[in-house]
Amino acid sequence: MLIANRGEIALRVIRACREVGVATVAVYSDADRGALHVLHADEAYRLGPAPAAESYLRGDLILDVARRTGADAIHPGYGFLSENAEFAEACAAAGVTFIGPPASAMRVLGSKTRARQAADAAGMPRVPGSVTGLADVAEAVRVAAGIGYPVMLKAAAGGGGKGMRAVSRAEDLAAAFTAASSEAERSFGSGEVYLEKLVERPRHIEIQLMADEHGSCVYLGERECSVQRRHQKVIEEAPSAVVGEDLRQRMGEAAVRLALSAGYVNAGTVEFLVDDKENFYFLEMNTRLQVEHPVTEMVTGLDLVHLQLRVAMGEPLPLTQKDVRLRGHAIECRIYAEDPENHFFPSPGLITRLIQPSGPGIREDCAVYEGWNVPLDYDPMLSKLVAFGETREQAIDRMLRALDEYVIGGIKTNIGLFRRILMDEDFRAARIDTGYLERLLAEPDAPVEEDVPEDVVALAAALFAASARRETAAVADLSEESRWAVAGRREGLRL
Amino acid sequence: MLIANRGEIALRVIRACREVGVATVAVYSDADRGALHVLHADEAYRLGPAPAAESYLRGDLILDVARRTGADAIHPGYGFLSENAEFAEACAAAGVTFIGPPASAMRVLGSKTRARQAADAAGMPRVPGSVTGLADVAEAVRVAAGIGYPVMLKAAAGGGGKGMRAVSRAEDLAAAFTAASSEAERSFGSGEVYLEKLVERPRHIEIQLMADEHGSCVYLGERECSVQRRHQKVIEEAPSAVVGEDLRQRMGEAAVRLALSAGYVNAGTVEFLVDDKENFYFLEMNTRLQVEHPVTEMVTGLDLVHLQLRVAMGEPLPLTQKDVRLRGHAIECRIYAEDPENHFFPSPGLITRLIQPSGPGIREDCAVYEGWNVPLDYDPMLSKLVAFGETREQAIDRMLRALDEYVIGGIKTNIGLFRRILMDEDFRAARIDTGYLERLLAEPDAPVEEDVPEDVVALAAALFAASARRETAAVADLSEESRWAVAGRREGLRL
Amino acid sequence: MGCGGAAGGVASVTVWLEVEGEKRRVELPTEIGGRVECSVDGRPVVADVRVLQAGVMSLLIDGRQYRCVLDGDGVVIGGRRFGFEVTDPRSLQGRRGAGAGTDGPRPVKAPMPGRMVRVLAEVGDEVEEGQALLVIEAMKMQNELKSPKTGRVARIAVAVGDAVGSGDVLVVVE
Amino acid sequence: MGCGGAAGGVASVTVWLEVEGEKRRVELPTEIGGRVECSVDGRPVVADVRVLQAGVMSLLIDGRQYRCVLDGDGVVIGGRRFGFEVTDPRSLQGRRGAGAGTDGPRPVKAPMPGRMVRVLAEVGDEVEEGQALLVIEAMKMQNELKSPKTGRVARIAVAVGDAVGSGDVLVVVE
Repeated sequence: MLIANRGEIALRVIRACREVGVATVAVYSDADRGALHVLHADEAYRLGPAPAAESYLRGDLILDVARRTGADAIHPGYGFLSENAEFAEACAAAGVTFIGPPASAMRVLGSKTRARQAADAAGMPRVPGSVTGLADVAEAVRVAAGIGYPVMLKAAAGGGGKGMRAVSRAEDLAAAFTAASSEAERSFGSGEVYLEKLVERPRHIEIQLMADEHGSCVYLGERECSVQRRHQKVIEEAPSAVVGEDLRQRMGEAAVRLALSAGYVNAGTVEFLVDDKENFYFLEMNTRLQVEHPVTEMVTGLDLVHLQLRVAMGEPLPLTQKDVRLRGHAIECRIYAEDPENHFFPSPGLITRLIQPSGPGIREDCAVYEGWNVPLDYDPMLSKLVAFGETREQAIDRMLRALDEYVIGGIKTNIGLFRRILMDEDFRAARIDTGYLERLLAEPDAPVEEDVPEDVVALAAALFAASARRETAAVADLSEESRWAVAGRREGLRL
Repeated sequence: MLIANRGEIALRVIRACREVGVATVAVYSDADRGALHVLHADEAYRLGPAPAAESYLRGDLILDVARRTGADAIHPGYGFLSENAEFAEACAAAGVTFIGPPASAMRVLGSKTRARQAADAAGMPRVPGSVTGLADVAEAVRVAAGIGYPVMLKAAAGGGGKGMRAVSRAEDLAAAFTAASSEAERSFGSGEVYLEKLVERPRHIEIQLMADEHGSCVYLGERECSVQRRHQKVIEEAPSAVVGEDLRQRMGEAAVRLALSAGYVNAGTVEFLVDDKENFYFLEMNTRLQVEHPVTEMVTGLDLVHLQLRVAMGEPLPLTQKDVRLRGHAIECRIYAEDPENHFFPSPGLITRLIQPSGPGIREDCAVYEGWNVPLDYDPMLSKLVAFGETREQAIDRMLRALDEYVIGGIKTNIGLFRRILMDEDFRAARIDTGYLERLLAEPDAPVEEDVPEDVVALAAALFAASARRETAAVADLSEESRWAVAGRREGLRL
Repeated sequence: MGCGGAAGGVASVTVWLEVEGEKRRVELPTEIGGRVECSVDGRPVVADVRVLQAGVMSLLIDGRQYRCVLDGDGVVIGGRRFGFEVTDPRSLQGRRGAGAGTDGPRPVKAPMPGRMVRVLAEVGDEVEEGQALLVIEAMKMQNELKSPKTGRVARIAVAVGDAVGSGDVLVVVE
Repeated sequence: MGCGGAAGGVASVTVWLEVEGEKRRVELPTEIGGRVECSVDGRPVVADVRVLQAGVMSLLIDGRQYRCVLDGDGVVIGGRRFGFEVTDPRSLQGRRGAGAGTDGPRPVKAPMPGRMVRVLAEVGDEVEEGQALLVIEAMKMQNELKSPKTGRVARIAVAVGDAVGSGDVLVVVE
């Protein structure tokens, strides 16, 4: 098995392969020779320089490695080539199993506008609006008038909030259309834009699917991902606090219908907006394993990557819908190298200290270590911290406990932000929607109850400072092992 | 809450307290000032010198700390004072809640002979034999003749295999009686010995109970702990591969009857021997939280320490028997500082390197860290590594994956032994009984398939050696942080 | 940092710090480990000090336990990070007062390591305070860097495609 | 360990080792990092070497990846520990041949740190090979230490209650 990815997801797939006795081939860029996914693989091959376009996005080089090593399958992870239908086809042509849906299903469900047509055909509710891309401003004005303001313009090929504009008045539509279209063109190489009614204070709730090649498809409950910043998920949980058994079944069955209609196979996620009246609207489908899949694993007891591997080998799903039993509550925090106190600037660099939480109910999918130099070339995610509890409250409190244990030194992280969210009254009461976090961040950060006396801080700082000075002169008589240790650090961790 | 223990269980309880917002008071001996349970507590107080008799067994000192800090409850963990009825009474007299059963229930169920009487009264099957201690050899001969050989002599106050003797012929009984009785006298201060029929190739299977003050008691499934060395559990799992729904219910209900009959409250475990015909025999009851409780937590989704705290505060159990749903399979390995290749000699000392496993399905309850000096004064357990899987096979394979990731440098550990057991055909087929591990260890260790070429080992060793030498001269121009780091190491981790 | 005799004849070290913007003076004995008698701004503090790992320390003060972790120029206690700086009292006057105000040339520094993806001004341009001068990219995020004052671009030290380190001076506005 | 010129004019270092009882000779270039050309007992090996942390190294050889972790006098690869010792060829002859055989005085060393709980012999006692001489306790476990040969107890270096370190000589039998 070749893992065409990096970071925590590459390591997560490598671990799953090891558990089922499958040998693993890692690939890496120049920035990642010392990455954990390389350290845990059986074989590893260089792709190219650090930029993704010259390494992890080079499907041709990756297939070369697969041929050279005799790998008979490729797991794409998420991001990079995971939703690239051409790459899936190239794998098929090379006789290598692509762990994911067939290229045909990816094509149907990967484009937002084509997926909306498929959703309509599958009788799935969606937000009123245009099904196809808008030809021009005039069509936009017509469609908007039909469904009523406020509306949202979105890039057909989009993602990550790029090419999106909310419009609340007809007179603003023309300018917004032009801006969204040109941003979409710049970001995705396609200026195609569509329009739909703006759902107010929507929750982002998604259904995890798993389908086999034999026409069987199950839904594995939902995840709520309403805590977002700039349309990027920050906290995910399963189940959603507002989804009952009935709504879950209706959303799940709608998602399964869509997948079956497109001949979908393997893991996939159907994203919905849910309003405060339990109406749900199709948003899009992600034709891959998602970042937040662990919360589903915690509440279902299943391992989605193991299931992916079995399905990819042509096995039937080992469970039916009624075998899927949810239990407890799980929350995931995406630990990023970014500075919440300074405009969320990314913070790559050397991790000088890493103290990781563990114990009951805690899972960490992490791909960094003390001494790792977080490269500036990729996504800033360092780790996914997941807490399980019998109830949502217990999961939240457990996560807070784990965050208190966590120390990542040398770079800035968003750990403090999670502490703030998890202690926020609205979050704890599950009064969240996709605008929740931006509203919270607009408020002044209420000063945390001061439980570390100033004198203790001063004393600790002085002790550290004094010790550093005191030992300056005393470094000569080190033991062999210490010398080795020091040398490793001093040399930027190279011999 | 005062935690009257050390090591992983103290940390585990501290974490649970933090999760429910309860402030924690740790106590420590001189050997443990730098222990993790101290580092995670809100307050910490010294008890005395390293030997347990002068620190963790000093109930008077512990109650002093409780009074001084205003702690209103004490969690005893396992071992030390956890099954000491006098200490439980002293707590009650001091107005401090003891997190465990009332002293009266502890007295009834703590003595093996008294517990056997209670078991008889509760109509629980037990191995045929004497209910009370044997007066003399003559009585032993009489009882043994009645039930038939082979028989087992056991210390009434015993545990850990001390004071036990298997006897297969009448002519050996007198000598064995004398030996067992004197060993029991030496070990437990009481020479009382009883006798029961020897169950051949029994499995050790136990039922986890949780009872509240309001007369409600549930069983939380079983654990199988048949993999033992010298009567010490080495691997535990839940559920047992040989316990079906019917047997589980019968054992569970018998255990609940016993607990209710003795007015039992809080967490407890009823241990059984199970023969190959699904007959189960009462063995003893542990009136405390057990080392292996995490496997039950993994398959029930419950947190036993949270439940302990709620029950101790007088709350009713938040669940009934039909709410207890088992899912998946969990395995625990007790990672010990001992050398399996050298008579299992204990291996205390400095941990110079610690690389811990993590990721999907892995939980670690660990109380050591890189730089910790494992004291020679206590139990050699370093960590409990727990793996969860959808099936027993997946849990085993996941554990093997995690063991491969685990590196503990500086001291010897039994990690390699687990690898051997988990790859053993009999273990994987669940053909285990309490004699299984001793039989496995009596066999020569089949050479592991050699997948690290000798030249690679030599090269790695040479690279490490050469680097250590090369950097000797280059230590002078260290950065401030490195100097600090080095100083910490060189000084045995003291300023 | 100075060294001298403290009360009671025990040799001591004085550490001057700025912690979260506050100036502090801490007196420590020269021998540290176990029970130590210190003072912070003259207030006596008795602490039991134990280093667990390099940069990880447990402090026990009046029974309270504090896990203290060194993180570069900060210390993490109870999940919060407190920045600190060791100051030398002799040079303190000189450092004070600099940096504030809008007079004189002002640098635009890289707030993070990254690559320059756009340079929006040229040397000699008149720019407004808050006007975007550069766009830097790291970890798939682009960030605009703005002019710290109204003035004239005196120097541009980078070009599109350059890799820059945190704190590098990219532009000077005068 | 020696230093000299290797083939191709690149300076090299020679490391003599004993790995799991086997003598090995490894030639390394003096500059290590990235791709290095080495030889083991004369066989050429090309490896891509990367140190991740002090004592943790990734080796790539013919595409195979090995995680190597230094553990005192051993290296852990693929979950197995291989003991090694750096040997100096000039002193090797002297070391060989010592230690074996039953002639001469033989020490009983502590196999682990612990406390002496029983001393079962006295100086001058005639003892059999395998006879228990001492009982040492650590971590709640007691272990008997036995005589390595039949002979006479020449020296007892410990008393009940003493703490001993791993490798300490406790008794000498001659």
